[in-house]
Formats: sequence, structure tokens, C-alpha cells
Amino acid sequence: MVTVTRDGALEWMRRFASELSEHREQLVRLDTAIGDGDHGTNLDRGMRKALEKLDGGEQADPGTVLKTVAMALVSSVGGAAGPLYGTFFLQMGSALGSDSEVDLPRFAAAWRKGLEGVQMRGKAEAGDKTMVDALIPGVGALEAASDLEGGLRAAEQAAEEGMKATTPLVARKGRASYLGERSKDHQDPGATSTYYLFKSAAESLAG
Amino acid sequence: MVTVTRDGALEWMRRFASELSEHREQLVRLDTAIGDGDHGTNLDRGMRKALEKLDGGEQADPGTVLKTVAMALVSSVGGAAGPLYGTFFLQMGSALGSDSEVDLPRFAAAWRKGLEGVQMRGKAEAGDKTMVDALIPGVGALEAASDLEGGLRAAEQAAEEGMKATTPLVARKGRASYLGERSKDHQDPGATSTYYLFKSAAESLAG
Amino acid sequence: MKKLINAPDAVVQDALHGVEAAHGDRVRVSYDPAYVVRRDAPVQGKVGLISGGGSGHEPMHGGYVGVGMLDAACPGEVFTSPTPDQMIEATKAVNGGAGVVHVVKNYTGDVMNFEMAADLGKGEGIEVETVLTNDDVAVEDSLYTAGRRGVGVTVLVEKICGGAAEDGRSLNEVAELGRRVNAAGRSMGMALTPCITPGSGEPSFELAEDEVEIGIGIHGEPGRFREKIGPASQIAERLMTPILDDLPFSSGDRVLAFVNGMGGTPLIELYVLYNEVAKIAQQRGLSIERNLIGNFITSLEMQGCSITLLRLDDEMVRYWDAPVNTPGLRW
Amino acid sequence: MKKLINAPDAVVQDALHGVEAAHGDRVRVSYDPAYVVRRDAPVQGKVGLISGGGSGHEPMHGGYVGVGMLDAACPGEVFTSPTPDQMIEATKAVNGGAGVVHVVKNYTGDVMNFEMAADLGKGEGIEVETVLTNDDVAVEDSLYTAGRRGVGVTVLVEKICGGAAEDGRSLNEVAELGRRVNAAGRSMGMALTPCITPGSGEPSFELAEDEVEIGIGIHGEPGRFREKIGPASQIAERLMTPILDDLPFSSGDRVLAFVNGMGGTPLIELYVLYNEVAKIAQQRGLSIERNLIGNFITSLEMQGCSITLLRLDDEMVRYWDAPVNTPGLRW
Ligand SMILES: Nc1ncnc2c1ncn2[C@@H]1O[C@H](COP(=O)(O)OP(=O)(O)O)[C@@H](O)[C@H]1O
Ligand SMILES: Nc1ncnc2c1ncn2[C@@H]1O[C@H](COP(=O)(O)OP(=O)(O)O)[C@@H](O)[C@H]1O
Ligand SMILES: [Mg+2]
Ligand SMILES: [Mg+2]
Ligand SMILES: [Mg+2]
Ligand SMILES: [Mg+2]
Repeated sequence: MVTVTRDGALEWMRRFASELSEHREQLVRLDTAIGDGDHGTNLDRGMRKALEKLDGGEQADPGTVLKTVAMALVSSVGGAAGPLYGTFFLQMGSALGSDSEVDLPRFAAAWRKGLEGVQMRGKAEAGDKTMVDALIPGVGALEAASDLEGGLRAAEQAAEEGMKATTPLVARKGRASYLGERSKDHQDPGATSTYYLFKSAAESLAG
Repeated sequence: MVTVTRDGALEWMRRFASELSEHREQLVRLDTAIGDGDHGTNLDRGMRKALEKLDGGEQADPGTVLKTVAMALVSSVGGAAGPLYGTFFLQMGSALGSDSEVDLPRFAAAWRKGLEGVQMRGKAEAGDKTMVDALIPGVGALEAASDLEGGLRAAEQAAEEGMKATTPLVARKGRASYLGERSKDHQDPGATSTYYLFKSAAESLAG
Repeated sequence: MKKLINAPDAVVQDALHGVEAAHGDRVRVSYDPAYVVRRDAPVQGKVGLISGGGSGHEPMHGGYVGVGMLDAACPGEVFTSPTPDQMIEATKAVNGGAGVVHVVKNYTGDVMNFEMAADLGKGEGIEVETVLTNDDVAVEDSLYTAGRRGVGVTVLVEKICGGAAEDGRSLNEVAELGRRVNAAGRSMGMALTPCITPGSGEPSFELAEDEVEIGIGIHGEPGRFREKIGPASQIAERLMTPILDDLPFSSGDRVLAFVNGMGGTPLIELYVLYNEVAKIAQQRGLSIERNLIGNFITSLEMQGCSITLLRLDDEMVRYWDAPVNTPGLRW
Repeated sequence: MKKLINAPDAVVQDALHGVEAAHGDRVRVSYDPAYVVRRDAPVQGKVGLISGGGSGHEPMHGGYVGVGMLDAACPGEVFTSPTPDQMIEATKAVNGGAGVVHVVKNYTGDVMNFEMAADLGKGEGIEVETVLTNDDVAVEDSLYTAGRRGVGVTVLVEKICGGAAEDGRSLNEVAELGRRVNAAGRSMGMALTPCITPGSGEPSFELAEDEVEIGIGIHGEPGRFREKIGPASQIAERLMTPILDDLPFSSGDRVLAFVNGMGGTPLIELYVLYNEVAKIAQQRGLSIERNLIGNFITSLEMQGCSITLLRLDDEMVRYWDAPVNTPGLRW
């Protein structure tokens, strides 16, 4: 596969939903340690709603798929993750316009727009111990790649490293920041769900 | 000792207070099982107050000692035990009049008056699984005795048997009665504290 | 045992100091003997209304002292009925010449202590009437036992009699109304967890991680039976069926539905339960005309709830709706 | 996990049905999107006041909908901020032409969701002002973090702004007053036990049998530090000192003292604590002119408490005292 199609985007979202459902408890546990324990439940509920929305209509192109997911997340997730993932998919989907096939450079640029949306919304910088710490390296790897498949695999790996690198950090954004130094030695739940976003992209689009 | 004097009565009350203080947890435990767990705390508090009252004044005779204890219990114990023990000591003390020395027949008759007061106040019959089940045999033994020392020892033993015999009973009075059949297989807390009343009498008056 | 207290035997006194500090504009506190009394007591010509009972059921009773409800409340030690001297002093403090009603929950200890107080109160020339509450259907009603416990309906009796007393009704009228409310009310409770009294430091009973106790009392007394926890709908059914069958309530009855928290149950759960109660009431053809939802007669930090249904008549509704201004109930 | 619920993901909806069944005379409930709104909304010419936040803090916010307080409340899932569509619909439902104030607790999720809603609300020609509450001194205030959490003062903002809105004050006046209340209020909380959200089924943290957590948030977020439990006097000191030093409060200040239960703490303990708070206030020369004691902003069944002090001015007192008729607060 050298481009992302509508069906590819749908498959990506299905995989993302099942990753979240499968790792729901893990995300709850991570969020219980440094937050309020709802990250897994909320994203799982949101992506179920998103799949319902996707199943309930026809999406013409990858951009519409992502914007549909965005709206479902915004109106069903709540918390920090709702607006952040909602904004991410909205910006990314908008960047894709109504293209029916998306090649690597355009796909990477859309991820970049999504990342910018997250940072605009949440004001987090690299190192603040948030989902941004998985997004930045993941998007960077995609931009640096020369083919979609390799780019997706590199991005997954980079996001995983970014996720793991959140562990020693002191949180400066979100609920974990209330803990100050005590937020150290815990992996960030949002960075973890973002890793699953890259993982599911690689598994569904790098076939 | 062949009579009960003012000092004997005082010693009895001190012993009773220290028995209750020593067995406070046991009484709490017994009352937790079939009641609300306050029997030990309440009687312990009450007898401390009673000793304070006794120490704070001069009592001319055994009857006054018991009536002083009665008033202290009534106004500090609360619950079922307050009025019951209060009535017991009030009736018993009144029966003793202002005699300064009390012999066995008069002493036994006073216990009987106390028992009658308890039954008047609480309407419990033998076998209802209450303090009455220790009082009845104890008072009976005292009445049947021919000397004070032997009578007190016999009464202690009879009360202990009465106390133990409450275990298989179904409670028909007091808080334990709410349990119905489930009150079986537990020794009654009030019968237990009444056993200590006889025990302390034997230890202080049968010297 | 972890509690926000200074010492187990100082809890009641310390809390009374807190009540005085917080509500000194509405109530006065006497410490020895202990009672909480309306600031403006005695109200001349008004029937005085007092209640009392063990502490640990807050806001009952101290939180219900104020205009439109109690004139005074006598707090005992935690879960221990108060003593006659408290009741006598409180009775005197609220006697405005029209007599005094004692609202007494049917527990051996409460009944005997109030009895002693009432005997003595009469001796001082104050006319006293007693209203005994005994609404707990979890307990078998029998002449040969201590009878049913007084639970949730006590709050309703205190509110409704308080309204009637404020309205200038006579001693006998207020007492009769209270007895009518008690006779028309039924309750049952359940627990998810036990509570720990400061005095004992130990849980009142043990429950497995998936068990509930149905028919519990408000002193941690064990209930009718235990079972595996079910959904709120099942719990509502377990409590409503004995209540409905006992009076019995019948189709067309107008009722007040009171969903009470035992102290440690979040309000959101009480609303979940209320929804189930409302459904069952509707199925049975009852019309819920008034309701009360929250922690009003509690058992320290126990998790659980009780349901009280009261069959209403016009007079009860009128005095239920009458203004009340107490720390615990106000409108 | 033992709870009076039907299913973890039905809690909020079921409770909303309970609210509608219980308080249908005062509020209407919308289920999709979920919000509770005054029955008579929109009140023409009155500034609309709405709030929202995760569920599990009852009576906040749904219990504060009614005359003299909120026009609408948007409940999220348990401990999860609600979504923009709820806020948008609620905003429309309460817009009487004078604009709408959003009371938002400073949590990343709440702020972002309300931001999205406010953007969209403006798009529909409704003027929206936001009052952000961030009174929790347990959290360090820094530009480089998410800042302080909004806790107890939120209840006070809602009551006082509600009074002002009812009094016909303008959008800017109501919002400015709300900001002033927030600026003059400080809070801190502590926990004896964790709570369990229905969604996770696990305790939010673990505490030893003799430990307390000082500086806890209302979502079971861990606090500043842990220590062995001490007497209520020590706990009051632990919470009061950071509060008093932060504003700072000074001798002669008139304050409202709010002792709040986290949901699972018996009222008697809150009064014990209030007594200690009053003592400390007196030592510091503060005059407690108003108080509030009870479970008003909770954390499910968590045992613990929070203290909020608000430095009062005449306008705050006036609107605090103004009539309010909601299920959770009424006078
Ligand atoms: N300002 C922010 N910018 C980016 N990501 C953030 C920000 N605040 C929080 N997050 C992410 O959100 C995650 C928590 O999400 P979630 O638990 O759903 O929200 P909440 O904290 O409202 O419960 C955090 O682990 C973090 O990765
Ligand atoms: N009606 C009664 N007559 C005699 N004794 C009684 C009666 N009711 C209760 N008791 C005794 O009182 C004991 C309980 O006392 P206590 O725990 O102090 O009172 P409460 O039940 O009010 O907490 C019971 O174990 C029983 O022996
Ligand atoms: Mg979270
Ligand atoms: Mg007892
Ligand atoms: Mg008792
Ligand atoms: Mg959350």
C-alpha cells in the first residue's frame, strides 16, 4: 500500500478502537497512578461511539473518516482526551481535504497539523509528560521517511520510545502536574494511547 | 465477714468497676455480635462516674452507697444498661434503708427488690436472654444460703451458669431480639456484666 | 479506625462545640446535661417538641432543632440512648406552658430512659406525651419481643409534628398526628459496608467483598439476611416489597418517598436508587407526592441506604410543606 | 467494588432519571446531550449561569440548579469533564438574552471543553463569560503547569453569582463578582480513604490503616504528602495554615468558613472539625460571619474533608444570604 484510502482510514480507526478496548485497563491503571483513572474508559467509550458513527454513514474519503471520528470523540469523551484527540483528528482530517488517496508527504503533513492542533489546544511542549511526547517523535519519523510503510513502522517505534521516555519526567500539564515531583516514574497515559494510535496506523496502513 | 457494711459496699462497687474496666473489650465484643457494641464502654464509663461520685461525698451506709451509684449510672450510662442497672441499684439501695450493717437475709431480700425493679423496668422474663437470666439464679442462690460468704460464692456460681445458659437462647428483649434466630449461639452481654456484679460481690464481701 | 476526631470519648462533646460555633444564631447548647435547644426556647404557648437518641445518626436529631421542627434534641454517646437527666432538662427548657411531646425511637434503651424522664417530667407539672416510632419492617413485630425499631419515619414525624406545633396545635393534636405518621410509615434498610463506632474501634459486622446485608438497623445491628450484591433495581425491590406489603400500601395511595443514605453512600447512588423506587411505586399505582433524598438518618460512615414510605393525608402534606429552618432541613 | 448502581456505564444516566423523577417540579433533564436545567429556563432578561464537570461530586453541580443558583448544570461521566455539545445546548437553554456565565473549575479537561463550547456559543450570538475557579492551595500555582485546581470555592461562586444573576445584575457584573469570589477564596482537602470510580472499579490510591493524605483533590488525585493520622485539631491545622498563609488572610478579615465532607465522612466528624477550624480562625483574629458544613462538593464515597475560607465583602454576603431553592442548597 503506498497511499491511504478511505478503507485504509476506516481500518485504522477500527484497529485503534480495538487497541484501546484491549488496553483499557492498562490506561486506567496508568491514569489512576498520576491522574483520575478514566483515560482508558473514556477513550474506549469514545472510539466505540466513533465506530457507531462511521458504521451509520458513508464517508467519501479519509479526511471525512477522521472528521467523523473527531466529532464523535469531542461529544462523547470529555476530560482532557476528548478535546485533544478531537482536535487532533479534526485538524488532521481537514488537512486531508477531500482527497480519496493520500500519499506519504501529504499524510505526514496532516499528522503535523493534528499535532499543531493538540499543542494549540493544550499548550503542551515537548517534555511536559503528555501525549505530545509521543506525537512529536512519531510525526517527525513519518516526515523523515521516504515510503509510507517504512514511515509508519518508524513512527510507531519513535512514538513508543517517546511514550517510554515520559516515565522519568515531571508532569507540567494536565492532572498529573498537580503531583509535581511525585509524577515521576510513571508512564504518561496519554502518551500511551497515542502510541496505540501509531501502532494501529502501522498495522492497518503499512500492510 | 457476716454482714455488709458501708466499707464493704464501697469495696464491692470498686471491684465491680474494675471488673468492667478489665472486661470492657469482652463486653463490647459480645454486644457487637448481637447488639450495637457499646455495653462495655457504657458500663465502664458509668462505673467510673459512680466511683467519682462516691469519692466526692460521704455515704453513711450501704444503702446510700448503692443509691449514689444508681443515680450516677442513670445519668451517665444511657442505653438499656443505664436504666436497668440504675433501677437495680436504686431498688436495692432503697430496700436497705439506712441500716449500717446488713445481714444475709436482708441483703438477699434487697437483691430481690433490685431484680424486681429490673423486671418492672424491662419486662424481661427468665429465658429472654438478658441480664435477668443471670440475676434470677444468682438471687435465688443467695436467698437459699445460710451464711453470707457461702451465699455469695453460690450466687456467683449460679450467675455464671445463668450467664452461660444464655448462649443457646433466642433473644426476646433488647436489641438482640431484632436478630431473631440469629441471636442464638452468643452469650448475652448484659448477663455477662451481671455475672461480674456477683463475682465482685463475692470477692469483696465474702472475704 | 481512622476518624476526624480528637479522642473517642470526646467526639460528642467536640461535635456539640462545633454545633454551637456554627449555629449559635439558631440554637443554644447545654453541655451537662447535653442538649441542643432552639435559641428562642421556650416559645410561650407552643407545644414543645423534643427528641433524642444516640449520636452517630447526624443530622438526626441535633440538626433538626429550629423553627418548624424540634425545640430540643438530646444526644447520647455514639449509638447509645441519652439519659433521663438530659431529657428532663430539655423538657423544662422547651416548656412554653402547652406541654411537651417526646419523640422516641423504639429501642429498649431509648424507651426506658425516656420513660424515666417522662415520669419525672410529670412530677414537675409539665405535661408530656410520647410518640414512639417503630417503622422498621425488617424486624418482626411481636408482643413478645422489643418490637420494631424506629428508623426513617422518625425524621418525618419530627418535621410534621414540628410544623403542627409551630401552627399552634395542642399537645394532644401534635402527639396524635405524630402517632398517625408513625402508623402510616414503613421503612427498611440495607448496608454495603459496616461502620465503626469510635468507642469500639471495630467494624460492627463483617461483609464479604460482594455481599450486602438486607434489613440492617441504624446501629450496625445485623439485618434479615445477606446476599450477593445485585443491581440497584434488585436492592430497591428487596426493600420496597416488604414495605409495600406490610402496611399494606395500595394502588391510589399518595405517598412521601424517602430515600436515605446511611452516611457513606454517595448522593449519585441515592438518585440511582430513587429512580428504581419511583418505578416500583408507579407499577404499584402509588403516587409519590413528596420526596426526600439524602443523608438524614445515618449510621456513621456506613455505606448503604434505607427507604421509607409514608402514606400521606392532607394534614401531613400541609405540615410537611410548612417552613422549616434547621441546620439539617430547611425550606 | 460494591455500589448502589445498575451498571458502571449507566450510573450517570440512571441518576439523571432519578433527579428528574425527584425534582421534576423544579428542573428539567435533557439526556442527549445531558444537562439539568431550571424548569422555568430561559428566564428572560436574566443572566444565565451554568456550570458543569465530572459526576461523582454530588450535589455539585446538578443539585445546585434552581432559583437563586445555577440555571443549568452539565454532568460528565464520573470524574470526567462534560463535552462541548452539552455546554452549548445548556447555554442555549438558559439564554434569556442577557448572556451566560460559565463557571469552570480549573482542570485541563474542563477548561478545554468549555473553551470549545464558548467559542461555538459566541458563534450563535450568545455572549458568554467564563469564571474560572482555582482555589486549591495544595497545588503549586505556576505559569508552567496546569495551575491550581478548582474545588470548594466553586460552590460559593455558584451561590453568590446565582444570587446576583437573580437580582438582575449584568453579565459583566455577575462574571466580575464570580472572579472576585474566586480570588478571595482558598481551599485545601485531605482524605482518610480513597474512592472507587464505577468505571475503574479500583481504589484511586492506597493508604495504610493509620495514614492520611493531605492536599488531596476531588478526583482521588494524590495530594501533597502523607502522614500518620493525628487528632482533628492537627488535621485542621494542616489544612488551615496553607490556606491562611496563601491569600493571606489577616486579622480582622470577615470570612465564610466552609467545612466540606468528601462524601463518606459522617457529619458528626465535620462538626468536630468545624470546632477546630473556628478555634484557629479566632486565634488568627478572623471573624467567621457565615458558614457551611456538610457534603457539598464530594468525591464519591471518599472519607475526608476540605476546608474553604472566603474573605467576604458586603456584596458577597448579600448574595450569599439571598434566597436559594435547589435540591442541594436551600434557604
Ligand atoms: N495540556 C495538555 N496537552 C496535551 N496533552 C495533555 C494535556 N493535558 C493532559 N494531556 C494528556 O491527557 C492525558 C489524560 O487524559 P484523560 O485522563 O482522558 O483526561 P483527564 O485528565 O481530564 O482525566 C494525559 O495523560 C496527557 O497525556
Ligand atoms: N428489656 C430488658 N430487660 C432486661 N435486660 C435487658 C433488656 N433489654 C436489654 N437488656 C440487657 O441489656 C443488655 C444490652 O445493654 P446495652 O448494650 O448497654 O444497651 P443497648 O442495647 O441500648 O445498647 C443486653 O445484653 C441485655 O442483657
Ligand atoms: Mg484522566
Ligand atoms: Mg449495646
Ligand atoms: Mg446502645
Ligand atoms: Mg478525568
